[in-house]
Amino acid sequence: MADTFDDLRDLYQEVILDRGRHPRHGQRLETFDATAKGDNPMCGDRVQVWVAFAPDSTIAETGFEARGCAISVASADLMAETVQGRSKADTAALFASFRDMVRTGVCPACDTAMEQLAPLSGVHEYPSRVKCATLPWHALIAALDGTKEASSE
Amino acid sequence: MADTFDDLRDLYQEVILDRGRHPRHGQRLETFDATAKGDNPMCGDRVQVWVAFAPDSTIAETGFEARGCAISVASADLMAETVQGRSKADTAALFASFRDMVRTGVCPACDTAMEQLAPLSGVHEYPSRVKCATLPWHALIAALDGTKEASSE
Amino acid sequence: MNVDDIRRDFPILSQTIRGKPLIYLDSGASAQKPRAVIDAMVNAMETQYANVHRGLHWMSERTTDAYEATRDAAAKLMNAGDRAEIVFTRNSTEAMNLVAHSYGRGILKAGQAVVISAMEHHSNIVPWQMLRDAHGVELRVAPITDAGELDMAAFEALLEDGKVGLVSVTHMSNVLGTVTPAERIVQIAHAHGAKAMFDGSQAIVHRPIDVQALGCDFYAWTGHKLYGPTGIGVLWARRELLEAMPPFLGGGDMISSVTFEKSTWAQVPHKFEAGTPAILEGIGLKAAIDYVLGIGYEALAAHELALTDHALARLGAIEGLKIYGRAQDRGGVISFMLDKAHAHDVATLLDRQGIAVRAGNHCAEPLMRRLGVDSTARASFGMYTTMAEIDALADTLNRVREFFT
Amino acid sequence: MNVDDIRRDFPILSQTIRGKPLIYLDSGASAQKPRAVIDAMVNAMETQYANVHRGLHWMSERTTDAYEATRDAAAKLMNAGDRAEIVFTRNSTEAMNLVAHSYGRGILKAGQAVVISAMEHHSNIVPWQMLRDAHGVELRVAPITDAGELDMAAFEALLEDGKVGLVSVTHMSNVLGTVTPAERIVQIAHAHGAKAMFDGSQAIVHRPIDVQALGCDFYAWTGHKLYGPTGIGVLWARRELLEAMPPFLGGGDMISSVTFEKSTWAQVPHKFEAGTPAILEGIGLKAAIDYVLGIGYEALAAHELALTDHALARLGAIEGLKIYGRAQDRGGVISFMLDKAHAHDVATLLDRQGIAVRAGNHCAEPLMRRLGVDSTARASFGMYTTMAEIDALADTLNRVREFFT
Ligand SMILES: Cc1ncc(COP(=O)(O)O)c(C=O)c1O
Ligand SMILES: Cc1ncc(COP(=O)(O)O)c(C=O)c1O
Repeated sequence: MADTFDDLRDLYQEVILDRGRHPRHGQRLETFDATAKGDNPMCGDRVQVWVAFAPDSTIAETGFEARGCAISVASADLMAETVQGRSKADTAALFASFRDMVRTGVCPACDTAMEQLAPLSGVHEYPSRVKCATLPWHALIAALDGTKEASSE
Repeated sequence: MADTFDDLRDLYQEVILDRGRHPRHGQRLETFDATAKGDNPMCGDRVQVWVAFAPDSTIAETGFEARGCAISVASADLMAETVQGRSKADTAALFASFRDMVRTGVCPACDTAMEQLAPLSGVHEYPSRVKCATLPWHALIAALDGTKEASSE
Repeated sequence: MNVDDIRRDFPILSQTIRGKPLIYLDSGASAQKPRAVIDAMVNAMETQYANVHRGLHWMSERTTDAYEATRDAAAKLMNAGDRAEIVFTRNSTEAMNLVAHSYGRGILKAGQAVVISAMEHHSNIVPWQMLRDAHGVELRVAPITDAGELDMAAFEALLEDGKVGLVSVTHMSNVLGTVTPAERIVQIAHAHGAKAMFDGSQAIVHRPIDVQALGCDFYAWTGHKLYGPTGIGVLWARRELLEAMPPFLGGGDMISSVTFEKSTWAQVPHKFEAGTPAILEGIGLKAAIDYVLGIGYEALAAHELALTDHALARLGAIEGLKIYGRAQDRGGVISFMLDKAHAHDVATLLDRQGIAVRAGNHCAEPLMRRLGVDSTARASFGMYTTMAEIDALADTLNRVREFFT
Repeated sequence: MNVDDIRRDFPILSQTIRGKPLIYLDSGASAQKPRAVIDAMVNAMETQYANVHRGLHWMSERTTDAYEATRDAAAKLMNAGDRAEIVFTRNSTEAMNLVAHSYGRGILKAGQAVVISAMEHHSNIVPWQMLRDAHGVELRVAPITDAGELDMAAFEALLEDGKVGLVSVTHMSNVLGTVTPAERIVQIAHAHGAKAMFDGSQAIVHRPIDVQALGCDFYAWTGHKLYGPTGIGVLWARRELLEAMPPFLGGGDMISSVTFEKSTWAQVPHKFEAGTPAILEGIGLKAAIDYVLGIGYEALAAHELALTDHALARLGAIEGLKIYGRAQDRGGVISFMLDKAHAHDVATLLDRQGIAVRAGNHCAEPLMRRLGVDSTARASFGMYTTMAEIDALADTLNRVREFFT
């Protein structure tokens, strides 16, 4: 039975299914320094991201609440994990590489951080799902920028 | 040379060319009882019709000024001649038969009056020219009805 | 009506998607096109094309005849009393904007109200909001029941103060499949001095529309859902309303005379058709209408009823699957959710098996809010849909659920 | 560029009319369609069609890609800096109405003025009259010279009081063939604080348009004159203007979020594209743009110049024939009258010989009045027009004159 969807294992890797079901960071932070919402009106995905900064202004912790598909929840959860300890600039750069990866499926200069996000690369074969993967990032960047709302591209 | 257009002799019969060039009734009446304008905005044809009634309310005389093609001028001129001595109802009935004829090319119950108008029957092969032939009639009917403006259908 | 024969008329149905035969269950978003429509458009472009209404030459006359024949076909399809009551627009959306603009700003007065329902498509919400904000017309929303039907008592109550000038509701929901009781809606509207308009985008695909029997004042639909081309829609409206309404767009073909000081308008319907129309699309739409009428609504409706009953039974039997909308009178559009999987994930997994369904808010955000969801998956049927395709959908959904458990 | 090869790409050109080979000299009203356009539309309908922007399934994704590729093609055609500046409309007429509505009512204030010219098509007159009457914006008309050129001194004088918010003039007259000095018009407009818009319906068929080099603010054109399908047009506008302008039509696809209380708008260009777009027509238009760019504007312009020079010489030599418009810079559109025959009679006689020309006021009544005529006959050329066809026109016109003498 399950083999019907074998070709989908690229997109729905075990880690995605698992994170989609049981995100580790899927809650609002008790205390936070910044927050923003992301909204993809065409498909109904919504996410809110909360960020707490360390004294050196790097990201200490990220939490989120998402109503969305497995891809967007897993992406938010992996994002929360990967950006920890990063500066704003660093996070923006990471998002740029991530966006390239989910659009093209390749990741020319993949470092350890990107490897953590690599399970999402399968999304590039489903162009309309790319924005599911990037929506939480848009919200995070908006929070770091002090904007309240982000919408997906 | 002229034979190039031989197939057009049905439409442009000698009487049409002649009446188009030298209409007998192509002037405004000095004294009149009713007048109306007709306008075909799509092609730029314009006509004004003046009518004088006899004591018994039949049409005593009709005059017109037309800016338009040979078909519309000839049609106005033949109309002016044919409606003389007719009542309003009679004129409306004649227009109905005339309209049928220019649309279909046939004239099942042709009387002498219609025979006078028959040279215009060739117009049915050129649907977009039908309104050139009917425009003066619309103006005449409008004048008889006491309306000021008519536009072609 | 033989579905196999019909399928042969739709070239696209022999396509494969990611190696699997296409199972197209997204006809509610846009229907596929039969050979007759394709041929009519190709034939026009290859043998008989020019601009319409203006030319005195053969090609223009013939193209005008072909294009205007669509007006007769549309009038016949809707049983309009007068071909001049058929106005061509780009789609339903433009048709409703036209009414919101020309009837709304032109005839309704500030302080009057427009009633819509809680299950409208954005196309029948946003134009009225824009009218409200620009023109001071109130917007009232008739609620729906939990079964997804229009709450008729509440609807009627909204009209009681006599302020409502226009009721504009869907004739069939693109999310719930609900068919609304159009005659009663018209009676109630008219009894309270309001005009009645229907968004027939979905309804006209599934059942015969007789605007004279309905007694309504406006009826809008869109060609691409009725197996016709994109780029053309229809607004039917009573002639006296069209005559009273100011024009919407200005330009060529809609005027009677133009001076810089003042222009006067052409007769209806041309007053509402500015510029070069969608000529080729009109010609294609005529072929679509002829094709639909050739099969006949009776056969179409029977086929659809059978499909819908079967689908409701099969999907209803899937564990953890919830169907939205349980109206008595309904068409072949079914929205659903799986408890374990998000609608987008469902759509992607189905797509991998060649099954095209839609997932999202279906341009009906307020209805989603009413249903308490962000999105649903939706299967919608066309005349070419088979029982086997519905079985494939149900079987695959069972596997999708396992995949996400 | 080989005209014989090009002619083979246009299936309709092998038709006969009343037994005579078709000589189509009405491309200014609407151009014929090359095989590439027909094939692109057929291919979409046969192999790859669904609604766009909303679907998560394969057909929808592919159709969206194909449709959105047209935006890139149009941006390239006009050298737009940003693909989001390309808004699809039904035709030029709708594009100009969109600006009159969203920029006119949304941004211009009562008491400001709009400048048009004395040689505009109704599509670039009536929307501004409607704006004037609804919104209290003044409408000013720049005169033309006897040669049929824009009177630049008078034009500039109209802007001097600083009240003009927008200049909207034709880039090429559909009656006189006059090409207007677009760069200078933009400079003058901007120097007086006005935005500049061009009606490029005719111009874009005949010469390369570079909106960045022109420096203008809005540019409108229509697909069916550029060898594309009907039902689709293009408005290019500066992004910051599109962002500042309120939407025009409301409905699906143009929103960001909808509640009954309030809706918010999608990003540009989608904010201006409500409802299911002209998908198939977009796909056809892309093929037309690719075809035109494949031949190249340089070759097209050279061919047209040769045709026009030849036609002016041949027609100019006919006794009693008067040509309207003697602009220095002109395109392949020639209006004329015979002294002995009315334009309609001329058109009918030409048609009998298979020659399609247009006769009438060409949707430019105020210009007709300026020229002192009710109508003219007009021959207009396309990329497939040959010298031999122009000779046939001139020869036949000589005989027409005899017929009426
Ligand atoms: C100069 C000009 N402007 C506007 C238009 C209107 O184009 P459309 O009818 O496609 O909107 C035309 C053609 O009819 C034209 O030649
Ligand atoms: C009920 C309903 N109304 C309106 C529309 C809008 O139709 P269109 O996008 O063709 O204008 C649709 C389809 O999208 C619909 O299903």
